[in-house]
Amino acid sequence: MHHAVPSSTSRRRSRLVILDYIFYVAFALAICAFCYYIYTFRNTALLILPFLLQGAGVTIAISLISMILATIFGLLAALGCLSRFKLVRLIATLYVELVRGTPLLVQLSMWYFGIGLFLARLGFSPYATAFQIMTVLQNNSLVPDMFNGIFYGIIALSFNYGAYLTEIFRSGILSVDKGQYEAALSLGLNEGQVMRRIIIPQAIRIIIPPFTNNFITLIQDSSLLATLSVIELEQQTFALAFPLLDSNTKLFVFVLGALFYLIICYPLSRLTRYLETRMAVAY
Amino acid sequence: MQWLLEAFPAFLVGARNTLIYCVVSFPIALVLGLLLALMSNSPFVWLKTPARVFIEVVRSTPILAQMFLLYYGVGAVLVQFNLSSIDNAWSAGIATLALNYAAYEAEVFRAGFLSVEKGQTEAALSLGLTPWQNFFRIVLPQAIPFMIPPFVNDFIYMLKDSAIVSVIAGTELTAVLSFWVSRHGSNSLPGYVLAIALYLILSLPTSYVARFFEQRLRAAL
Amino acid sequence: AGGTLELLLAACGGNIATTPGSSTPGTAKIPDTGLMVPGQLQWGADYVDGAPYVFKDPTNPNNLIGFEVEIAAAMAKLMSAAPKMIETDYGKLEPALLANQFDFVMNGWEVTPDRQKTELFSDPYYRYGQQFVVRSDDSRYANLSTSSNVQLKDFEGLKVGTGTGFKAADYLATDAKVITRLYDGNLPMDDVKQKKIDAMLVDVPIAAYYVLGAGPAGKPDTALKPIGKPLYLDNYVVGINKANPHAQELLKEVNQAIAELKKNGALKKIYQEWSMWNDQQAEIGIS
Amino acid sequence: MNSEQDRTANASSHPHISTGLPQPPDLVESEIIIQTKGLNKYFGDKHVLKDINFAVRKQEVVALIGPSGSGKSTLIRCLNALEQASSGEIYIQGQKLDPYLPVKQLIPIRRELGMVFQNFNLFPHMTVLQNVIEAPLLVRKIPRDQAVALGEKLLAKVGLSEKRDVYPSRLSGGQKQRVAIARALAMQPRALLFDEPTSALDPELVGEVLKVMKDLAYEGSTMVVVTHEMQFARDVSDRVVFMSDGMIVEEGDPEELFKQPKNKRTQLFLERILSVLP
Amino acid sequence: MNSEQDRTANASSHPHISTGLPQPPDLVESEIIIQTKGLNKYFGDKHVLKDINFAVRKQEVVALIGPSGSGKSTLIRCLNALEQASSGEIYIQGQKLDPYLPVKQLIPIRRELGMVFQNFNLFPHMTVLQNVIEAPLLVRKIPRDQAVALGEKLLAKVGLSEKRDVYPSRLSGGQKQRVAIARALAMQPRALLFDEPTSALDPELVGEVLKVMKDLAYEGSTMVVVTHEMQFARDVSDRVVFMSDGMIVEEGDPEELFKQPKNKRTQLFLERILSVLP
Ligand SMILES: Nc1ncnc2c1ncn2[C@@H]1O[C@H](COP(=O)(O)OP(=O)(O)OP(=O)(O)O)[C@@H](O)[C@H]1O
Ligand SMILES: Nc1ncnc2c1ncn2[C@@H]1O[C@H](COP(=O)(O)OP(=O)(O)OP(=O)(O)O)[C@@H](O)[C@H]1O
Ligand SMILES: [Mg+2]
Ligand SMILES: [Mg+2]
Repeated sequence: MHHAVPSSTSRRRSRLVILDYIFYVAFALAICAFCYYIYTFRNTALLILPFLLQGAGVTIAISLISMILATIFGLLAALGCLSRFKLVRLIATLYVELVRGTPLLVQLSMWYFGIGLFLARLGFSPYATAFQIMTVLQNNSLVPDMFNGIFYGIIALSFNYGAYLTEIFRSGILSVDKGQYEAALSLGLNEGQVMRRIIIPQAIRIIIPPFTNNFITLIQDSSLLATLSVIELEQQTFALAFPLLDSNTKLFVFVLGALFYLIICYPLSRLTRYLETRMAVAY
Repeated sequence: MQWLLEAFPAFLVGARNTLIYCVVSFPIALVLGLLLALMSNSPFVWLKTPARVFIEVVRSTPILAQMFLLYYGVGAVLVQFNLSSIDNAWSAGIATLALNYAAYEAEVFRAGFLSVEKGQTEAALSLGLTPWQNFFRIVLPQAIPFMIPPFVNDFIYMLKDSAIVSVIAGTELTAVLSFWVSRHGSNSLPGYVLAIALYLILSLPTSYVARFFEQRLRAAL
Repeated sequence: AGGTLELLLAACGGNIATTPGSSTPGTAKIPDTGLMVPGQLQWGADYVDGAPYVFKDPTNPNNLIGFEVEIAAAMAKLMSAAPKMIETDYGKLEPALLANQFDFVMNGWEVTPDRQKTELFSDPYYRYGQQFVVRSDDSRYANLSTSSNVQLKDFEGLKVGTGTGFKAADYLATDAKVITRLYDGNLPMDDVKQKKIDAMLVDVPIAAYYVLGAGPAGKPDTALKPIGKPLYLDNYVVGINKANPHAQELLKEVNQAIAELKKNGALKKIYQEWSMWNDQQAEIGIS
Repeated sequence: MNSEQDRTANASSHPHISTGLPQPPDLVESEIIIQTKGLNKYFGDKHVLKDINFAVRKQEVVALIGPSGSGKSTLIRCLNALEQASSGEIYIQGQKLDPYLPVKQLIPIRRELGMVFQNFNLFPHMTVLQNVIEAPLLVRKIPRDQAVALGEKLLAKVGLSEKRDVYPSRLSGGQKQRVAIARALAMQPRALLFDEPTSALDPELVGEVLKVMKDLAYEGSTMVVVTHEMQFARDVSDRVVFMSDGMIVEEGDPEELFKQPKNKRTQLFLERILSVLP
Repeated sequence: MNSEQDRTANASSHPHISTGLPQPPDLVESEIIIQTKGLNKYFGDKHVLKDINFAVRKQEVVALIGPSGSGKSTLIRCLNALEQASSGEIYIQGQKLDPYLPVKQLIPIRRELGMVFQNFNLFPHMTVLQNVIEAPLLVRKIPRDQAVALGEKLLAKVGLSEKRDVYPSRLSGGQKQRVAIARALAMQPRALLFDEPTSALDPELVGEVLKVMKDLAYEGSTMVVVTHEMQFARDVSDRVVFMSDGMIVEEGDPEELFKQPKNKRTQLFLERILSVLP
């Protein structure tokens, strides 16, 4: 929308530039005020910081693993959607439509209480398995009580986000100029080589911004694992805030929790911008 | 199963409230988003930076925290002036949804405007159109078909996201669902099914209508 | 169900930090044959919005405290077992219990017709009621106290808040003229203070914690005051999965433990400590 | 019908573009429509226009030729304030085009010049007629029925009457470019600027656009044409200006310049472009 | 250095494209490289290629001309299995190109023909050299150092040695097209197919690409060129094929066909395209 506001004149600009300086001052003041706000609650902040850090750790771990799995699901389903075989296409489309059409909360319950219980009846328990493995490694105390919730939560999250990523990958792959396929095919590359060497490297550039957007929403959606009794950053914040009697302190705990999310998510959006410009080098 | 009949009217009211939250919040989010998109492309720092900061902070923090801040934070200030009655579940819910989604829509608008070729603006300006005429007559109409699918996505997200107002006593569909489920925990499945059906009834026509308009608008391009 | 799990946990029990309950001489030893994992009393509850039942100590968030934590510890001690709270989202306590993820639920649990189909219930360990809480400076209630007679119909046309899933929500729903507000998670103390609603109706222990200042960091909240005697009296019980193969044994042992705690004054001490002690407890045999 | 005729009479009596009887080019007045003095343009460090002095008289057809990257597009974009000149002066019909003017005050100067782009830049969300009448309605603020009449007249002029309700996506390249010309004419500009109007067209379609341009030239329109069609430049233009490396290297009568270019660079360029095969 | 020379010797001794001394065109053998028999192609209901019988001999240069939409692109895309013919037979170097073959078995036939596209279709995420050596590495599976040597030799041949590490976005159109030619040559195909290789280029840049093509023709490469450059068709091709409306209407010696076209449609087309001004 550089279109919408074309060549503004410098005379008018000089007048408005003064507003820029006023803004800088106001912005600095606002940041100072926020720091002072945190300072006034420093005792609470110091008391709860380790717990928020721990919650943030759980959130980051869950989101990271889920995103990796979701990428794999999404990539497979996207290739499925573009497959030559009707059955594969049908399955992939069904996956996308069903998963996108139902709320994540319901899917979480389905994985945990539906499939999870079914597998437990067959003798499979992720907690027990992990416990056993870690026992062999002499540190089973690392396996958290909520391991079952985390395990099925991650599966549900990645399965859900895989469906969204499928659409992103699919449109990214389709957005690569058809001429690129043709050029590669006419050089004698086979289909796998065309995908790997020509199409996907070009699609990545287009995929990155929506991909990171999804990553950010996944991080925030990971708080829904609360229904599987997983205590991550948001639940940790609640557990610390709700028993508090003073409303201002309580509000401060919420603000601090939100700040943690900001600290986790903001670098991701910076990273997107950085990657976007880096990838643009060739273009 | 029996209780479902009894609960059905409550579910309908919940669905209606969900719809009201979204139908009111979404247009506000669109207008604010447009404003933010215009601001963040401004050459002036005092317009651009607040918009960017708003967009980044709002996107990177949970909507629930924003809701608490608007409800209790603003409420604590308003109570000093005896105005806290205006800060209720409705106004706080709608404000939170609108502000939160404004940040997302701003990015959609930005991408939409970028998708319109620069030559269009040049042609309009060389014909003597003012920047505002160019924006509303040339750029915006061409960007809209491109923006409809993400808007619809976001609207459907919002139908589900409006559930967060249940933490401050909003009575939308999810709140109704959890009320009845907590009463009849052992056979809650029909409640879930009914809620999903109602959500689908709310979202499917939206995407259908949107697809229709998108196709009509695209037909010319 | 859970057979493998049991064996596995039993097999590698050495790695679990178990503190075998030292049987105190003088108190009757209660067997623990009903427990899924011998020597470990696993109970389900939600500590996230669980004050004052079970919650993070605001002065030291490392500790889980609450009156039910203390009851569970006392019960476990009688059974020479280690208490272990299994964190479970309140809305999912029921399915988790039915999936045998812990021995029993103890989280302000009441008997309901629905639950009776799938659960066994212990003898009551606390008799609770619903307490109205209003602003202290609200002139309408200036001359009312906890000994006054306050009824639901006194709030017709007014806004009354409570938590989603609370028993109070059901009672409020019985009078259509009362405008009901249901809050998920965060309770509406602030809303009362900020004059967004007129009153809240909550379980007595909750009012004791948030208004009377019963907790460890507690000091009475002077902005709020409880009014009227507790209404709609009901009992807190322990819920056990009927389908649990050891359900009957467990029920017997839990009842024995509760009876013992009633008898030896441990429960009374806990309730006094948490400002929850009142005349109603006599009705379930605590004196 | 009467009012229709009135409007037509009005339109043709408008002084900017004579739509009446063709006037022979020798009736050219010496009135100067476009003039630049010491025009310079930088993109960052890049000096793209170097001290350009350039003038176009009324009813003159100027062909602007030169190698790629020599600054031809930049020059005519500066005339239209689509680029801001870095220094120097531009006069359009005697008014100074100050790049620091607020946008509002640029508009009346901008509309004196009609621009036709290489890739047409038609508005894809409007029909052909809407494309043509959009600016008259919004900028000249003439009533809709008059605008429609004007639009139809102009479409007839470029031979596209039957396409008036079609969307641009349904047109061939040559048709699109003719609509673009009609759209520029609808503002009744003092002069038309063409930036390589045929180079995005299939070789077969070039002819139809050049024919319309030739008609306009014959009717006495003032035109500046950036072009690679040397034949058109030779046959139609009154003057050829050769640019290279941001400077006007040579200018003069087309016949002379093509036959005996004085400057070495001009010779080289003409050699390369006239004999495609090396 | 020694091994470097070895490799060069290897490459030029490869029979498909002679990179050695130029051979006069009259040494053409009669070996047929491309042949179609009764080729038909439908897009839906649209009959785009009608019963095409077409053959290209070794070291022959065939120019394919005709109006827009006549099916020229479709024909050469069918030869490369980028489109599936609806009926008829295609033989490449004697092997039958069955459109129903699995993709794997198409590959060896496909690589016999090198394709150069109108809009280049360079891989934007790879440097110039990577573009050229990608297919030799993946398909011919030659070692990387040999591929690099081959790539450098071909880039030198098209005059782009100094651009080897540049991304395509930094190249002019003419340079892009020359890279595309080098890329096709790197697979050492039996014949090269060009689809309007110069029509997306600025007029000045056309020359450099045509020069490279002319060199290839002189060295005895087999080529099929869809083109609007009539001068190139006349000067370089051994045979001109005129298509119209999906059919081969006329073919023959360039000089003859251009001077005295027999078919009415050919006449009309040549008239329109040779005299740009109406
Ligand atoms: N927006 C821009 N930013 C930086 N450099 C630019 C910009 N626009 C043009 N240039 C540079 O200015 C020079 C002149 O460009 P211009 O487009 O005017 O040339 P031209 O004569 O029109 O060439 P062509 O015949 O290829 O259209 C070129 O070197 C070009 O790279
Ligand atoms: N994928 C397709 N689907 C439907 N019709 C097509 C398709 N591709 C080409 N056509 C049609 O086939 C006909 C021949 O097209 P083709 O591109 O081969 O023509 P051409 O001779 O190469 O024209 P040009 O000189 O414009 O490139 C045209 O009428 C075109 O509209
Ligand atoms: Mg140009
Ligand atoms: Mg073609």
